[in-house]
Amino acid sequence: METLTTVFFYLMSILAISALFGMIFSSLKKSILIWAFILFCALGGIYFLLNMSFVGAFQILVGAAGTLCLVAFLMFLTPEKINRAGVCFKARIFISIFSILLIFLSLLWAIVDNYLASVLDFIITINKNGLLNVVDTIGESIIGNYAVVFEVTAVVILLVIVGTAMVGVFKRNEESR
Amino acid sequence: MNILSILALIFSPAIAALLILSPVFPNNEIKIRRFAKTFGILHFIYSMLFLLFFNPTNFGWSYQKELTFLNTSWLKTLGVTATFGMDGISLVFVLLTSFLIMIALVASKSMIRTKHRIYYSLVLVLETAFLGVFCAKDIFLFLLFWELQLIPIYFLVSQWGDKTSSYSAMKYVVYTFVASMFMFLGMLVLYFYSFSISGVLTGDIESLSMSESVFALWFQAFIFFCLLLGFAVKIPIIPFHTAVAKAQVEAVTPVSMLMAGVLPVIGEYGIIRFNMGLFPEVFNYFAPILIIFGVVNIIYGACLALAQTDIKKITAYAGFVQTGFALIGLGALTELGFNGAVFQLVIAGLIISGLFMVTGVVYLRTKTREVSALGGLSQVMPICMCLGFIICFGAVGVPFTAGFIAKFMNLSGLILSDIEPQKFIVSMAVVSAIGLVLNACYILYLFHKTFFGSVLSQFKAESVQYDEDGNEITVVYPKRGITKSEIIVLSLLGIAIILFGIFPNALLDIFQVTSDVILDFMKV
Amino acid sequence: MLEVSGFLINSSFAMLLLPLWVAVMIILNAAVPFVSSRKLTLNLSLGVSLIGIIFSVCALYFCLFSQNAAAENNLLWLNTGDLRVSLGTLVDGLSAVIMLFFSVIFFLVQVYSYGYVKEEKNFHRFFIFLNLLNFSLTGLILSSNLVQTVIFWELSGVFVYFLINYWYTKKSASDAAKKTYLINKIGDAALLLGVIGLIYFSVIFSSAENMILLSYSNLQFTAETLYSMVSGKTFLIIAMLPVFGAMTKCAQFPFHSWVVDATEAPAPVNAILQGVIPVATGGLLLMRLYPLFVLSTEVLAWLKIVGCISALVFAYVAMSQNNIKKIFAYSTASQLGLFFVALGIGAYTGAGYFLISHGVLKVLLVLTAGVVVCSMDNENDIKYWGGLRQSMPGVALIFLLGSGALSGLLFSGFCANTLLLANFYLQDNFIWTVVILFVFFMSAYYLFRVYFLVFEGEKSKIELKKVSNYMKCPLCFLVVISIAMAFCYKKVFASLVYFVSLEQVSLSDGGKVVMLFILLCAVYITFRLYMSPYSKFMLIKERVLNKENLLYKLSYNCFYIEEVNKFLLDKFLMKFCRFVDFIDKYIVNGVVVILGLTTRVFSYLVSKLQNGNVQSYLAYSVFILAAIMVVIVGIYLLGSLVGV
Amino acid sequence: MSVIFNIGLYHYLILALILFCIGLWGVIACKDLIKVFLCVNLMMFSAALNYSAYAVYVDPEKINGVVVAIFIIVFGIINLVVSAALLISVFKYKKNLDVEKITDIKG
Repeated sequence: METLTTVFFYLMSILAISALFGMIFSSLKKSILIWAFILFCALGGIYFLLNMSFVGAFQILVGAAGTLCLVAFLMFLTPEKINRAGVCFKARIFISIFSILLIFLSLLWAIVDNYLASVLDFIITINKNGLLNVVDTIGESIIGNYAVVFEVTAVVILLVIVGTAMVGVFKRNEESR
Repeated sequence: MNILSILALIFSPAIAALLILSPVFPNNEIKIRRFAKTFGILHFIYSMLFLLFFNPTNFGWSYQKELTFLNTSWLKTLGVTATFGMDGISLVFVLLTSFLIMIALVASKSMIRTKHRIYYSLVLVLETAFLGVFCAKDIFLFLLFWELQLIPIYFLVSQWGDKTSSYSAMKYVVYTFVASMFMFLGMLVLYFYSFSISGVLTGDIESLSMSESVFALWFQAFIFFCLLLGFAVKIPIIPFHTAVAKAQVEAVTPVSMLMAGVLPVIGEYGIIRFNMGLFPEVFNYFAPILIIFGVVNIIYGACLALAQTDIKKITAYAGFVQTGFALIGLGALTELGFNGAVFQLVIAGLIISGLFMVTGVVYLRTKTREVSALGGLSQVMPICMCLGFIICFGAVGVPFTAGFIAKFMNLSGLILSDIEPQKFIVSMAVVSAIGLVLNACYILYLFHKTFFGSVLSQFKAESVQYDEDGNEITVVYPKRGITKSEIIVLSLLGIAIILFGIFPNALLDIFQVTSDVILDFMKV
Repeated sequence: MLEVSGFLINSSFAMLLLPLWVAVMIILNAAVPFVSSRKLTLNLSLGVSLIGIIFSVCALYFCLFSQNAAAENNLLWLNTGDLRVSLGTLVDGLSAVIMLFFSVIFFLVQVYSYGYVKEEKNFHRFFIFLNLLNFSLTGLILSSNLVQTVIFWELSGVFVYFLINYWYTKKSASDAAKKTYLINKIGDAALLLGVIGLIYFSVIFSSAENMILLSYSNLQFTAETLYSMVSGKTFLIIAMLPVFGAMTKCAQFPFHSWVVDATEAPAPVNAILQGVIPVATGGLLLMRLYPLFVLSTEVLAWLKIVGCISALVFAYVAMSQNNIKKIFAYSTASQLGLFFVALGIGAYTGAGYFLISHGVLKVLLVLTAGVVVCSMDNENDIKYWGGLRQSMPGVALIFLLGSGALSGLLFSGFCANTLLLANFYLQDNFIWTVVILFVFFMSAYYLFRVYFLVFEGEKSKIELKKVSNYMKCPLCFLVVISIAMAFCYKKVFASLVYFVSLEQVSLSDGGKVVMLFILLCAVYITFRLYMSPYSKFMLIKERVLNKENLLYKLSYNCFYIEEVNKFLLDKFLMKFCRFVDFIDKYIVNGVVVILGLTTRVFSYLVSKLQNGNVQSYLAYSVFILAAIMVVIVGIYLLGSLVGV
Repeated sequence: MSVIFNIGLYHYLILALILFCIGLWGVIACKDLIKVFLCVNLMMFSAALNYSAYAVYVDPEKINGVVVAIFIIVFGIINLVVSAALLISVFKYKKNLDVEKITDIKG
């Protein structure tokens, strides 16, 4: 099982990282496809690997299907033919690449150097004393057994969809600007 | 005794200001002016009552009172309370402030022509800010009122001053604000550090002064200089004076009277209350620096004044010279010098605002501030000259005016000082005596150029004309080129200067016990 | 009699405040427009002076015949810190004599002033300030301690300023007033410093309540204590500073120019300035503090040097002046120089007598000149005068007597000059004796030159005005006083004004004859030069008194001292002030402006970053985040490297 | 080698970190607004992954990773939906979605 897990993990990781190509492609269609299928499916796979099959399924459903649908809508609603070019290269981009690399390296160092682990130990010890039951406390006291969470989420999504529709449909008052 | 509420004393001007601003109040300039003037006079009488019931042998705080919100203190969790109180020194300065505000309100009659409603309310708000600084017993309360001054001053200078006054008002506010940020830093460091030592969060001046001696000396010095910078810009001590001088020159006369009269007092009050009261050791160590600052103020200010051709500028620099003498007295660390410094501050407030009033009266009539364009005004406005000369000789330091006593006390306080080496003290005394001569030079230069010699042709008219906003208005001044309100202002100032010159102990006895307490603390 | 005078002396505070009260009364009198009466003003002021005379006569009597020679009353005035200043009165021999001199002269000057300013618009103002000056000088003469002296000393300067400034619309008058005040302010500052030094030692010396070293009544003790307590240098400085104060008031060498410029003032003021002020301020202070000076030979030498320079230089300058008022001004400076020399040589009593005699005679001469100038319609230049003896013989006689007395031929001037000469001669000071004789010679020359030019010779064409009798009467009284003074030296003066350790000497008859001979020589030369066209003298006159001659030019332009002063003031002080102003404007203010500009430039640069592109903003924040991260990691790594 | 092949907490963390950085870079570098918002989404998902990994490996009893992960995913989608609406209105106004050309907040 160890080897199988390893292989599966690395496969999914490579798939997920390969979503990088999605950005470089100038065509929105291709990049969206790569994004939705490769990335979100890979992520879902990793959630399965983490024994969180529900989340994985949810991720694949929402990510792959929902995102795809949305972006497809967007593509139709904003019919821009030319210059969907992926990435622009300017000075600030290089600076930011440099910065991101630095962030990456320092965080990587933090992970490898067990620095985070020590922080984690600290958090866990606090947690065991019952001082920092963030999620539990919030969940139990407000929602109770997470049952209402999904109701709330659903309502929120509903609201958002309605709002989105309103923003998209109603014409903007041009004179006000 | 119950009628003497310090809260009423401090906040009643602000309430009066709100009343003037409120739509209920009739928008009639005469009514507004009369209301403000009456309020100023009543407020002065009220503050005189505080003097009447004051026990000069009481060495602590009198009239102490805490302002509470919903039965808890102001910022209870931070240990900051809104406690007000007066000791002898505060009381003297409160009286001075109330007096000068009254004077300025009376003087505003002929000087202010527009936007009366806002003007008078701003002056009254300014009074609250001044009084709050003198009576605050908590460093953050002190800071609150300290910064509150800037708002009215900005508008008063920029809206009613000369053409370029909005620039100088901006410069003044920014300059002062930057300096007071250092002061704020010092206060915060003090506050938290004393918390880390004593374990009690408190902003109370008295409790803070108890915990100082455990600080490291360099650390005390750091806070000391942060605070000193904030006060130095207010006074102003010479390298930090440019913005202040410009604002004083370009503001309208009553405002420059207030700025030159009260702000130095506030600055030096801060030095007395914080630098002396909180850091006795460091103050002992750095007192010579204060003396040097004072001497520089005297000599440099006098030289600057001698080189000017603008009567208001000369007056502004004269103010620096006057405060320089007070700095010498503070630095000397003797009882005589300290009393002399406080005395000098009060007197300088009277003298400099008087000088500003004289130049303001001249400027209003002649529309020019250049000495070359003035001359022979003694024949056009003799009463102004007579009253001006009392103030002028007060500034020069003639005996039987209060200026002499103050300068005499400061100089002899300096000589009596224990600061080593002796040669330093003696040379400083000699240099400031030279400053006395220079002081006389520029003040007489100012008065001679303005009032004496043959009268210039443009001033010969019976009634002096002047225009405002391009409109030619002819104002016939009732008697000898000066209005009644201006006579009242100048003569009140003159009377005060001569009165304290003849009976100096009338003023000295109010705060002598308090200064003894402060100096005893310094010796610990 | 003794009891009456004792009572009067004990109520001397009233004496001090009386002139002040009269000044207030005159103000009230002047303020009421229709009722105000000039006669009332005059009578009030004269009444005060009269009371002053009575008081001082009583004081004199008291001091002569009472057992305790001094009476002191003190009132604690300023009480703060270590400082206890009391105002009070001290009546001893010196102050009684000077008080008598002052009140008599002041009485006469006031009578004269009434005639002088009778027609002026600002009549009352003149008398108000005269009374205030009376107040300040009374306070000064009767002062019981040094602080009080400083106070009234400066106060008298102020009222002198106002009196000189009487015609303030005239620019020269107001400038002269300013100059007088400022030059005197230098002396004030010096005196103040000296007194503050004494306060220091007073506090150090005694923890007692009173400032023991400042009081005049135990000055001998003060001097000895101070001399034993402090180093020689400090003692010298403390003793020297009051000398500087006295030098300004007595118009000594570097500080003389005010007395010359102040001739712009009305004649009575001029008389007060030249006759009364030096006696009541500078002279009195020097004689009071003499116990201090005696202990230090440097101070005495300084007195001698300053006095000698002034006496010689100003006598020489006075010889060629044409403005009559300026001649008397220079003469004052020169004569007071002699007073300084006399004090320096140790002739205490003689110097005092000389000072007072000079005061009386100088007032006489200046007032007489005032009468003449008034009648000549304010023409000051003696070149345009001449032959006035025919039209005003009385005035001419008085002037002749006055100049004779001042030069030392007659009356009190003779006594005073012989006293000085005796002191010089008997101390085997040959050079000093020659110097002083030379000065006498020159004084006789310039005084008689004035007389001959003004009253003898051709009659001038200027029409004479009538002069009121108020102005003429005091002159006669002054002559009488001078005569009377000549007789009361030994019995009254010498027994009141003396210094214990110095013995009093008098000149032998031979010396008197020599002195008279020299003075008469001077008068003869003057007479020959200006009156008779004797060929040899005319030759000398043409040679020496030539505008091109260097000696004459030096004398006429007062050795160019004024020019040098002006140069120093304009080129040095004002340049320095402008330089300071430049620094202030461009460097001190410049730093502030530059700081402001830097902020502006920086904010401009930063606002350029604000290009509206959201991604750029994100890039900045990411960059900053990276920087923070690197710093944190760096600190951590550094810590682990160091081994914490 | 065992470090590489024994999949543990750190592997997931590093994966999440890589994805996060990719997302960050995409947000800064993409010219198309749609892609920018997709990248924001990616960053959120990587955070969710990070959280889930911690939940599983550190304290599965107390920290309920499932709920939080679902929350994050849901809000990520909501984010996307809202941004889609905004994009449409922006497009209506500007007639394009090029980030370089939308500079209304220029200072």
